[in-house]
Amino acid sequence: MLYREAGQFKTTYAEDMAIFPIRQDRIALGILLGIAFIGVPLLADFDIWPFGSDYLLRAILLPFLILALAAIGVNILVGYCGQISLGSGAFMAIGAYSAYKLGTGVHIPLTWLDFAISIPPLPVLLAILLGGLTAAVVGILFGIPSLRIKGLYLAVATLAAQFFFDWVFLRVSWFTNYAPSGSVNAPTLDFFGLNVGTPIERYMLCLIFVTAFAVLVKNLVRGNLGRQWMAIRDMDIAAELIGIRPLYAKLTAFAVSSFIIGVAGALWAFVYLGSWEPLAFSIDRSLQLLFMVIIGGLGSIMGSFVGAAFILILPILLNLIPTQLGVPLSTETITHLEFIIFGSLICFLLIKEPHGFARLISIGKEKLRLWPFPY
Amino acid sequence: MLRNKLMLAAAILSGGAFASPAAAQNEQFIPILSYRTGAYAVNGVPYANGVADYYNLVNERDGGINGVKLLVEECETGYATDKGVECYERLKGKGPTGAAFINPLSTGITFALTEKTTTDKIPIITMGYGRADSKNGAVFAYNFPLLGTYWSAADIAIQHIAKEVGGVDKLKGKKISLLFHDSPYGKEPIPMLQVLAKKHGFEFTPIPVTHPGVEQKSQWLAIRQNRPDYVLVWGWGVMNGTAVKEAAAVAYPREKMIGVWWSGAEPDVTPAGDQATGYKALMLQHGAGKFPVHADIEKHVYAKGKGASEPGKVGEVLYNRGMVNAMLGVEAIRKAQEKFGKKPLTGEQVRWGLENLNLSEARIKEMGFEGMLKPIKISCSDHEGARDGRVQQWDGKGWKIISDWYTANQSDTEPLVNDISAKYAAEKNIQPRDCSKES
Amino acid sequence: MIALGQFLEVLIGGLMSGVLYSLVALGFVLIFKASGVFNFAQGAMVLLAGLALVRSLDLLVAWGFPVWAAIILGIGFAAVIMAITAWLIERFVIGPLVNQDALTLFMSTIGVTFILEGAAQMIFGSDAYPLRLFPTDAWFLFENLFPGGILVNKLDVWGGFIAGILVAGLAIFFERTKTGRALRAVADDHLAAQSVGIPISWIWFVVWLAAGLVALVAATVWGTKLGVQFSITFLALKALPVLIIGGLTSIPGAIVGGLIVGAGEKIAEVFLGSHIGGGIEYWFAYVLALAVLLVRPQGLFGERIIERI
Amino acid sequence: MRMPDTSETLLQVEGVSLAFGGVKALRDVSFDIRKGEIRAIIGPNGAGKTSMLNVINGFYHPNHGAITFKGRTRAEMQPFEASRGGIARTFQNVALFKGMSALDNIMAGRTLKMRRGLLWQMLRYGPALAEEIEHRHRVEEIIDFLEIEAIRKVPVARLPYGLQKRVELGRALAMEPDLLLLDEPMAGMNLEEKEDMSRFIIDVNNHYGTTIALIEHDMAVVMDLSHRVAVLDHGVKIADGTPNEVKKNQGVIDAYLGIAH
Repeated sequence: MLYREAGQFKTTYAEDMAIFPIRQDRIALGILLGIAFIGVPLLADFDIWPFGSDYLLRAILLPFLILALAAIGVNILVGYCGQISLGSGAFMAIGAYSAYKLGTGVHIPLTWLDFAISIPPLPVLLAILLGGLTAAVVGILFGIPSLRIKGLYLAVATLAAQFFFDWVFLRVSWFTNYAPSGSVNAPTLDFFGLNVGTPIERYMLCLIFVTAFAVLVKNLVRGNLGRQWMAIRDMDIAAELIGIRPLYAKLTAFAVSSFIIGVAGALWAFVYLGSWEPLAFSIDRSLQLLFMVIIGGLGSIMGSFVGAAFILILPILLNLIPTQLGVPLSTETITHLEFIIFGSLICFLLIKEPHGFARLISIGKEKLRLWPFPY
Repeated sequence: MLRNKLMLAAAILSGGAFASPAAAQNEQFIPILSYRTGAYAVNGVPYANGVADYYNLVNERDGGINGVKLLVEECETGYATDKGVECYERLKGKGPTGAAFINPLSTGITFALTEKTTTDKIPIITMGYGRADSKNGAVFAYNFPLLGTYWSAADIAIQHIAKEVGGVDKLKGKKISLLFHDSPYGKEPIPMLQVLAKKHGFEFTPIPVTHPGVEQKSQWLAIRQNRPDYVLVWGWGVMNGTAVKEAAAVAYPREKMIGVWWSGAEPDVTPAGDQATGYKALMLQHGAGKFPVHADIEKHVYAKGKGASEPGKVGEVLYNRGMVNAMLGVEAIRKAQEKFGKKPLTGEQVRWGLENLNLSEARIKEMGFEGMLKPIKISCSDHEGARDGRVQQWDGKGWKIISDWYTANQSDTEPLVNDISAKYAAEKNIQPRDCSKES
Repeated sequence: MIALGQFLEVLIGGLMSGVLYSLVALGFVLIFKASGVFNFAQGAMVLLAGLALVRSLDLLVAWGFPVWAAIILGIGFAAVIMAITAWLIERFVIGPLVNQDALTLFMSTIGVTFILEGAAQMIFGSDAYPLRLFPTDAWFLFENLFPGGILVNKLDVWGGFIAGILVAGLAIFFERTKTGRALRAVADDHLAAQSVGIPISWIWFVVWLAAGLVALVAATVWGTKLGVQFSITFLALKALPVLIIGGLTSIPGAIVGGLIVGAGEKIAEVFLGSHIGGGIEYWFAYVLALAVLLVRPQGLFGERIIERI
Repeated sequence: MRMPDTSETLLQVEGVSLAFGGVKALRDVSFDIRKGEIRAIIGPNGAGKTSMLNVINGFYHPNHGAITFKGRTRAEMQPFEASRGGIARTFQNVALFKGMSALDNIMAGRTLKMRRGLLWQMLRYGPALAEEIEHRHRVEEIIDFLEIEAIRKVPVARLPYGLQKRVELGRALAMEPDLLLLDEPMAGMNLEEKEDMSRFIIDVNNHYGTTIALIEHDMAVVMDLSHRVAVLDHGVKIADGTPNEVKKNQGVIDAYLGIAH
């Protein structure tokens, strides 16, 4: 009975077009944000279990936030615009490596011109955002084939970006500042004089990024551009005939998506890993992000979060359960079982609800609205 | 419903990650990061078995280290960096005093953890791998690339080649190729080999092989055309076996191939069958085979049904390496107990033990490792401790030692170590310790 | 100056290894053609088939069976395993998902990939198991014409030979048998096929079984080449550009795509890669596929995509 | 019934031929659409009616012939020229955006009229929000007109066919077109739904003065609705004129009765 919108009348279109038109949703979101922004830091500050320990912050919440951000980016392209991409990992890498170069200073000698392009090391925040911008530019470039290639063919074509950039960052030592091993270290995380070092600071930083981008993207997808993307996704020919330009719609989707994925990549490298190599952004990462958006729900921002949580945390849980229950299994067997259960859950979920958690949740909400009456 | 699930999740998570077992007050916690699945499981499994069995032996035979039992937990990384970081975070705080040390068994995870372990004050043991510049303990206080870095390995390999061709002066004009796993691991020896190529005047060609290394035909066709005098193999997992097979296919003599010590174990040659005969590889001091300590393991661990491995695989190269690695960690804890008392120690205390580790010939013999290991002495300025190696050759059935001991020339490696570690120190604002004042 | 001998050698070697990719790609094509499912699990099926074969083979030899009998029984055993797998997949995954969109089906095969990888290694072990069904040494041809001759690997020749038989067999299956013709009917129109009385679940079982058997054939060749081990699953990624270049629905396309990819990437790696640092065959096939798609969005032999409204 | 005010020609098709491989879909077809009229194109299955509409809004490009729209003559139309020039369209098999709500579908029809860029939309503040609300008002008018208020937030895939057709008409109307092409707007509808749809078509024509070209099979509907009728058979125009003229044409009778020529 709590979840009932009766009596909430909207008197303006602006009210009807709010992100969460139903009051109970707004309250729930407020509580969630309150916990995330105030609760977690307080609990961590007072060292209250389990937030006092680094584990939850560093090994669960931090990767969860960053990968959720990347999943939002992937969702724009795959979920909203319907262009399947298996190259998201590459765009994370582009964000990470360009942020790294910009954060440590760029020097390109143009000997034949007797001139050199030199950019001093930029502040970290600027480097991260410009890293995203670089990814966006490359994203537009690799988006151009999507005007001609469709569906699964496009999916495989995006692998070209994945493998090509894997190779570029391995082979072109300029990107790694000539580190002999090809592994690079993030610059100090200095935000306007504030040094972000402790797990809780890192958590807050990522939380701010994720919240900000989630709101901006939510605005986009419920506006005109979002409708254009979805129109292209659902029926590109009809969209073109009502005046939507596929070129503009697809390339903006590639740009915005790659920008966000790029920023997530820079955060993943700078804030989570601290030191990384191209393998951190391999095809496995691309697949992982794709799982997240499909399991979470295509075309749903909230789904990106749920999907990220599911894909990231489920294997960890599966790994922990046997030790918790004291089942005497070898690590080998546990890991193989983990594979089997994880795969089975994906299949089960797809059979039960092919549209992912987001649809499950919205069905649940609809039921809740009617509860306790069945109709 | 979802909420319930989340609660359950939180409960399991918290239990798994934070609760310490009840009767754990006199236990020393040691995490094992292993990979028993995925592309590199073939090599990861025997190594992890060796590690697990040795800790088990210490508990079963000696009742722990001076009465302090070892509490071990394994975490599967799948050789993936982010999984490795998660494992580290999960396990670093366990036990009464936290993790004694961490052994990531992956160069990538080592790079990712180097900074974190320093903040957390947990030493990171990378025996025979890891970052070569971390030999310099003044900068890398918590990194211990024990027994040999890749730069030492490269130096030893070139020394052996020099011996085979009849002297260092004969290296001039020779062609030496490096077939390497295209990752920080495989790239690590390149700067050293470039230095050596310049010094000795041989022609050095690096040839990358992309992860995981199932397809090497073009590399070997190029080798067939280029006909290098020697091919060094810096591979891992399926790449090693494939390299041997492709070499056979292009009729490149296996005798002219020298693998690093991670490319010289049984799983690397058995898939190639007879074609592997003649293939050579460096030894990280020890080789395959059984030594007195194996009798203890069979008696105290396998006889009780607590062994991790198939009994037939005890004594393989990587199994033995796992054992040596575990033993060095245990000895570091023992050393630290001399100073801090016979109780569970923190990572910081174990770090002291590692830095002051000094295993004499007698002690090695006492532990049953005679013939596997030479004396090792670690100090602030030298976190490697020893840089000796031999060369072994596969005769179709087993590995045979074919050379004397070599010791890597510090005069070759040291300038590079100092140079690169100084760069790291500058990048990370680390004030190198003054090693003359450390005790 | 590139010596002609070396060029020929690289070209032949490339074409041959391309055919080996085709062996894996064929499994994809079979399933896609008949059910529109992009089967990500093909690599895992090669691993499963290979492990089932090599482990039963080792066991049978250890029991004292003569090698030829062990090989026949081992292949039979692996085929049974693949049949059971096909049945389980049809019954529990693909069957319930009938009429879902392509992306959902694709995702479900990723789920199947995890299950197969976990189960195969749990049941049969996760070590590297040597398999020696074919010779792996080389011939050196035209030694009088070119210094050192032209190297041709015997295993590659066997691979090409087997691929030829496989394609011929599949052609006969599709053209001459009742089930094969039914498969083609299903590929054209699911509803029409159902209305003429062909049980769709039976058809899909047959398709997955066929893909499983193709995986088994691929496993014999690749297992001999690499040893049967987890890394064999990475072949799926090498087969994808082959598939795309050839067209997702064309069996001859899979072979031609393999030839193009194999020759292209080896020539690029050997003659171009040495100038820009090496390792370019890692991405070359994909960039090639992208280029082909820009000209022909449905691949070289794929069915033309006709847009209607 | 209202007669068009002018005899000004809005669209003129001259000598258009279209072939797919060997199949000739249209052969030398010419006809015109006058401003303000309701123009019907009829013919048996496979006569080339839909192809004709596809040629008009640029989805197909004819092999020969010319199209004059609003005084400008082209050899072929481009989809963006058509939509920008004010040609809107519904489809034989409903081509709605299945994953979007009815409201969003109709809002999508306003794309060409919305000006705010990506960054403004991202902030959804000030001008961007004002624009969104302004267009929402216009769309709500259309929703009222089509009597689909109750389903505006429902994903269209869940709507019954008749309502989907109505939403599609709404999407086309949201473009405020000068020329509205309707491809079998009443296919598969029951009598009541057909009556509703006919009423909407006449209202659109009357109130907004929109020129309409429609394809329809139901002869009674065509004869009642349209001012002029063109008849296609096997890609050839066989008759053109007022409903009454066409009804009497022997060629048309033959074509519909299937008599071979």
